Amino acid sequence: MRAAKYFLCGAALAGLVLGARLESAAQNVTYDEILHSASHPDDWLTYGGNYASQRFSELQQINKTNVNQLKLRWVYQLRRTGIFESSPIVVDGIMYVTEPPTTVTALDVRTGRPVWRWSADLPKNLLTIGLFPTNRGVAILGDTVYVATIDAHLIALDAKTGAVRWNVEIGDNARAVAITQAPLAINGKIIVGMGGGEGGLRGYIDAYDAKDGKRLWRLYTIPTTGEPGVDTWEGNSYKYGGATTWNTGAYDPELNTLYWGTGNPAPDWNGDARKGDNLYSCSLLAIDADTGKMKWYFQFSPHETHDWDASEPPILFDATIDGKKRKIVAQADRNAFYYVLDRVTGQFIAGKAYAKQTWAKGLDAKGRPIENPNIDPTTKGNLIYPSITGSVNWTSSSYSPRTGLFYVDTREQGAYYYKGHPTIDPANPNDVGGGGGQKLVNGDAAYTAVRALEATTGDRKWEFKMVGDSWTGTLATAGGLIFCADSQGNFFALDADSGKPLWNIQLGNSVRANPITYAVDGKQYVVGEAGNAVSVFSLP
Amino acid sequence: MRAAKYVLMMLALCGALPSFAQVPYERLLKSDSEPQNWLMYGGNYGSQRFSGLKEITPQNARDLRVAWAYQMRGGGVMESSPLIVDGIMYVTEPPSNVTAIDARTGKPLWHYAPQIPRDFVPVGLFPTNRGVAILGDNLYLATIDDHLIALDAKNGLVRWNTQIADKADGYAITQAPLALNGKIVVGVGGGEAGAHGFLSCYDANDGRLLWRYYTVARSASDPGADTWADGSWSNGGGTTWNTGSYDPELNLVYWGTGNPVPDWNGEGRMGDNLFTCSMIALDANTGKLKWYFQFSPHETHDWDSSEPPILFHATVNGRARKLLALANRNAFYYVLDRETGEFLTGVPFAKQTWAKGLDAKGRPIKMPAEQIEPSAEGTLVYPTLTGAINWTSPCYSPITGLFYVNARDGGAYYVKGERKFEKNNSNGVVGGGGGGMRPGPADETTTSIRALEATTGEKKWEYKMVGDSWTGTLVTAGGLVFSADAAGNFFALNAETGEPLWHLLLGSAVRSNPVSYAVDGKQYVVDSAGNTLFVFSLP
Amino acid sequence: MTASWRWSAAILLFLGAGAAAILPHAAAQTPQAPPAAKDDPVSKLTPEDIANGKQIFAAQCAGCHGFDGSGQLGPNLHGVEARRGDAGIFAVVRNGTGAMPPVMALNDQRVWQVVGFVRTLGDTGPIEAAKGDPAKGKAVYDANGCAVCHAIGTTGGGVGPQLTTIGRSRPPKYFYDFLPDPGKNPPPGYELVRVVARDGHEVTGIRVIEDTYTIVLRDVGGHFYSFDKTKLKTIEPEPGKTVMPSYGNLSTTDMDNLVAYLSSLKGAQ
Amino acid sequence: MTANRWLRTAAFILAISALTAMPANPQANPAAPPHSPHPKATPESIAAGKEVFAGTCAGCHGVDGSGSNGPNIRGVGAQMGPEGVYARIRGGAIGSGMPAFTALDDLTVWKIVDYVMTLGHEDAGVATGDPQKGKAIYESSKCATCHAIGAEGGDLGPDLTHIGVQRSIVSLADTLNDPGHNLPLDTGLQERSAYTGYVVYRVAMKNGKAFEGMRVNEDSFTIQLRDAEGRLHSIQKFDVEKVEPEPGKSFMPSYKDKLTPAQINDLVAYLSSLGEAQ
Repeated sequence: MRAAKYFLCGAALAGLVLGARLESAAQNVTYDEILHSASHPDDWLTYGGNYASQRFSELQQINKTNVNQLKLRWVYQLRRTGIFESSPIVVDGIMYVTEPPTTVTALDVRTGRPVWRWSADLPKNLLTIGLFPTNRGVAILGDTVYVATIDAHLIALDAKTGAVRWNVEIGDNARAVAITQAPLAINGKIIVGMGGGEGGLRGYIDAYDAKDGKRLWRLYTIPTTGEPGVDTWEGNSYKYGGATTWNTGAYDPELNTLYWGTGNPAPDWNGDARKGDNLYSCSLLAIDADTGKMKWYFQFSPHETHDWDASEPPILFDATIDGKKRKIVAQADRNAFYYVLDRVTGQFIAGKAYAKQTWAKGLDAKGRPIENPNIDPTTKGNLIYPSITGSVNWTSSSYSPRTGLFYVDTREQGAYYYKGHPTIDPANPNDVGGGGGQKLVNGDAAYTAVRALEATTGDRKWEFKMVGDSWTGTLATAGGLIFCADSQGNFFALDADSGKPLWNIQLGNSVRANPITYAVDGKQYVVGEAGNAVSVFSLP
Repeated sequence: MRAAKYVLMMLALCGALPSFAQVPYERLLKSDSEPQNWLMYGGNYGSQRFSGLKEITPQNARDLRVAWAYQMRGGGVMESSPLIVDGIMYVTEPPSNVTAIDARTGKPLWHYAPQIPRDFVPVGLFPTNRGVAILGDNLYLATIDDHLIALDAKNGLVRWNTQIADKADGYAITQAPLALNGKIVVGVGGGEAGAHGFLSCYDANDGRLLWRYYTVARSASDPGADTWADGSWSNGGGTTWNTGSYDPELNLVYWGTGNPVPDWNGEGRMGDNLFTCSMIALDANTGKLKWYFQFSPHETHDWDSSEPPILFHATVNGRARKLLALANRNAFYYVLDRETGEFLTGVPFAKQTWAKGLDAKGRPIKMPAEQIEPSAEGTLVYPTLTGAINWTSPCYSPITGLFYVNARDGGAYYVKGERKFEKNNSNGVVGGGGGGMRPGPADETTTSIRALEATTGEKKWEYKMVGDSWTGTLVTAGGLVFSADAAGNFFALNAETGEPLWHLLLGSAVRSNPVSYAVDGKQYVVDSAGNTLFVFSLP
Repeated sequence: MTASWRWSAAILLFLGAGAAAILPHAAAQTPQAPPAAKDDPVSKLTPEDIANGKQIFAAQCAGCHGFDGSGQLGPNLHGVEARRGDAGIFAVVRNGTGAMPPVMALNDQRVWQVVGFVRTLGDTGPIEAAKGDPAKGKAVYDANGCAVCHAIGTTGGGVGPQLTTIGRSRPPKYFYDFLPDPGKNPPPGYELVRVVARDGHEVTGIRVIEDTYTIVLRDVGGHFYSFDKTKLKTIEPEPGKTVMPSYGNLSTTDMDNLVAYLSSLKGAQ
Repeated sequence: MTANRWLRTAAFILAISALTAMPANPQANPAAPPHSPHPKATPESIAAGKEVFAGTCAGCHGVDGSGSNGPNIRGVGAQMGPEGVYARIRGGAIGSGMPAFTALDDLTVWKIVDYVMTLGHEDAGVATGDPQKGKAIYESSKCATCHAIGAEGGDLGPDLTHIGVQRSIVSLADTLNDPGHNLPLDTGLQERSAYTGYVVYRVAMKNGKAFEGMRVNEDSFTIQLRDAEGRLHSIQKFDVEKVEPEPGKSFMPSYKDKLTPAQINDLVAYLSSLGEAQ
């Protein structure tokens, strides 16, 4: 079918000259195609661009010399207000984009015109504690699009028409379970986590049968009575300990292993009633994709009290370290440290701060933080770096095999952390304040920057400073470019080697989504989302 | 280019002198001499929406690209026609907010949002705003809840705030006021809610009411009262909800009036129902009626005559005349002598089935009532209820002598109903205009940009669009006409031939009038789609 | 500093989540008669309602606006009622705006409770009485031409912040510290910045807005200067400087009276 | 409205409510109970809603919701459910003309919702056939190849899940006998609701190629068609010689000769039973 598509593309290209119509093959994506997504960069088949979630594109039509000619080709505007964080999937001429709170729209990538739209029927008393009612994208496998709804359902839609194929409940929204992440489609399985960690629940990650939605396995991220690690939770705090799995992870097909980050222990800012390391919160989990068994874990922030989830998308790559070829998983953590781990064993290889932090002296040989004294929130407010929103949050970093650099949109900001109730009442999620809160160090005292780190060491190669906040992921291309944006509406391109700004445009509202790129009819496009609009750029 | 910018700054610096008024009346009078600015709703006092800028031409239009965008933060529909004054753009956002934007970079400079009472449901109109007026150092904003507010153009500070009407009586305002010499003229909307139409003129300095002209009699002795059977003039109507024009030499204000009340049930109001669905010419100093011309006597299809009147000079039958042209919602294009109101020409510019034609005086010769009057089961009549054109502005080019209008061809089933109206509409209006419409045959309604010979109304060319477009038109000295289709394709046509030259899909309906301006000597074209303001320029 | 300053500060200097780009003078409010008590649910709120509103705020709003409403992802809400009014706040909670999602899970009464709590944000609460005479203070205010730069209600200039409700958010002590040396601690949004263009041209003014690529300054005349940062040689803050002159020369009584007057400005509440 | 119709309406409304109701847990959330719950729809509430609709909504949506300046909303009730309609009235729709009606109190909104739920809700009339037999015919005729009921079935033709309340038995029979004769309005994208759906277009390209497809979407410069194989065709009009609809044509075969009148009667009975029992 892929071959067929190439033939079509060829035909289309020829067609362009002759002035022919442009035809989309029936949308259909095999596991094998996602597996080798690098070999057909025209599409963007999975949330992270590939299973390693590198957000790197082999497309190079747009390059350092011509990027300054980029031109807006079409715009699609959402029909409702809300916060727009969707990372589109592009397959065979169709772009699947999700609108807040949970609407999937299929767009014709050639013209920007919608071809179908599906909206979840949501409960009127929808509960979203500590997160926006939005959605970050879909997964596609075969001729089916998979979306996880804000009220915690997983729904399979016909990729051609948006007709519902099946619908299963992942969690109880009346208990504050809510999902914003894009599911991950692997061989015959749909992997999806859940959010709502401020609501006082026990985190888990599920695998569902892509055909019928049957649940294949569930892994709880917090051990229960009798399981190892339960003793890292004082009393019965493990029952409501959070450790949600709210952002999309990565997958290594050879090791058949999923890599998924976990969120904060609950309540966030008051650890008094949950003394101990609180496993497996704020950790990276390596999970057997067939059984859902945990192979290993690495906890970035033991007994975390600043809402520094470890949910940042992990990036997989192979590199030679000390003359040894290593399979690596790297993560720029919300806690301001960059970590390099062996993804076979979970062994800590390297780690260092990539943003200002005042909570740890550093990491020990095993990668455990050596904490400073008095870093916990107080009733009066305790100034700590980074802020609650973290050095990076849910937005994706990228990795370029060409440069060997890891590109992260970094936030330089501190916050006064306040302490509240030590316990939470899971029966009443709407009252959960997370056990405290924060006041940001705002204004000129804060800034954001796109930073390029040596992927194996975390040493900073360059940075591009932005004024104000930024909630955008980075996109790396074989054209030697990094695309990113700021919250003031500037969407821009940087030189991947030097960080030099090469192009920018003012889109008029905060950009809060991971950029992607695709090609159709032989032309490369870059997608930026600002405010309530999808904006698509290409060369003239 | 930098030089140009510094000149701009020097200007600004001079502006710091207390005596200097930023936009004195003289600048408005000579607005055509500074095409880099867009100083009033209609572009000039003749509402021609003609831009003297010529950097963008049929030859280079294909290179147009988005220079910057600004997204309004709320919901609602953006119908604002911005002003651009010395590098600063003043745009309004729903319901009645004003934002000042750096016209070079798109960065907002200040924002003003009046407090709108919550217990308010505007009837028969969107809670939006179509623009502000500028005079001296102030901007003038008419709010959805019937206040006229003077804002300091530098910072959005309220200078004065006066109430024009009471929303409880059905009044609501979306139009841009019109600034004259020391005066601000503004009308009212709300015909479906029983508003009794009038046009008001305020002192620009302190908001004092200078005059008010009621378009419909308020007592049996008032002029026109005898054209409303059984004292039905008390129903009201004849609102003045869209911005009019002004002739400084004649010192006349020209304003269109809306439908009689109730809209679709005329039984209780037999007669011509003056001065509804008319053009009124008022003395700008006194507000006295100089002349009127009624387009649709005893109107029963909600075909307001509120379309912007365009003023121009032309030679008709060998005689140079001051003319007023109006493409009416009722599908006829009219040319009047604006000194006397004399009818000169009238021809259909879109499909219509309600009149055989116009008589020598321009009065419609209507089809038999049973063919055109709303009925319980619905009567199919062309044009639709929204009209052959609605509030969006046509434009006129003194270069081509053409009148460009976004024309709608389509019909609707007009349904007659009972009129029930509750004065306090805070919880939704019950009943409304005594009926309404069902859409005509599916897929029939289309819109086209039509170029008419301004003096005769004869069609020179047309550009057909798909769908129901609600976009005004702009014509430039560069020889381009800008408009957009219902899907949000913003496009440029050759003003001479109508040939499409360039388009870009903006992703949501374009429901406002495009304008053009220049900063640092660079020409920009601006229009809004959905909730986003897009600004285009050459690379 | 007044609510409006902090509001603007939050957005101007650290625009989060597409917060409405409100600039200082956005606080200009229409002097409309407050709605009659009957259709004003806020006036009927009890202390219990306010407490309930606070609880709801902590769970549903604090995530973005900070638990004290001082803003983080969402804008600073202190004094927002001066701009939007109760109905405006209600509408935003009910419908959302920009990035803010509509809150459908609260009934009208709950929303009004939240509005009631939001109104209290930024209030300094009971502040010690100023010792001077407000009436005499007004004379000092007028005599010193404060109105050239500052507006109270609809009268006065727009160079400095609006003072309409400054008495609600500022204790007298603040004025005693501020008036003699305004440059020491200018409110966010009023820092002086000096920019030098490549060609040597210089402009010094209040920084209205700055992002990664552009900066806009406002001069004493209230005029705007917009710059493409790549065309500038330097952009330097002028610490300690402000366009506002020092009033340290006022007599103690005049100062007391002026402070008393400013403290008495609480808006139309 | 006829008693018969009212009963069907009520049943339908309740069915929808049942579909969309969440397991309510009053304890779950004392600090913030949902906005006032949906009172049971009554003929009175529907009538009251109709009155408010006439004044407040009809200006854009037409006196019967079939659209004017705003979209055709007949049948949105089935798609959005009462909560969805409520939320749309309360929250409006960005970039469209639909304002957020915050001024309306909860009860008034619910009355409008009750009325809107009845729009596009055809009084199907009394089907004379046997639904059971009809179901068998539906299956033996392989209708599911192109049509979906619930999650089951194909996607080339309209979703039939609610067809029983959207179409009268007359029009159903009409369509089965002559599918191209009286095509329904587009039930796909809301922005297409004013247009006839499933119209077959014939496109002649400048390069001589020609093909057919159903119109999915169209604007002044482009048209999107779905062909009989379900493939999407994205067409720039400047590449096109001629785009023209083929009146009377449909990808759906006629069952006039394939089925006996009695069988069609049964099939119609089955189809008209769909939507309410769901």
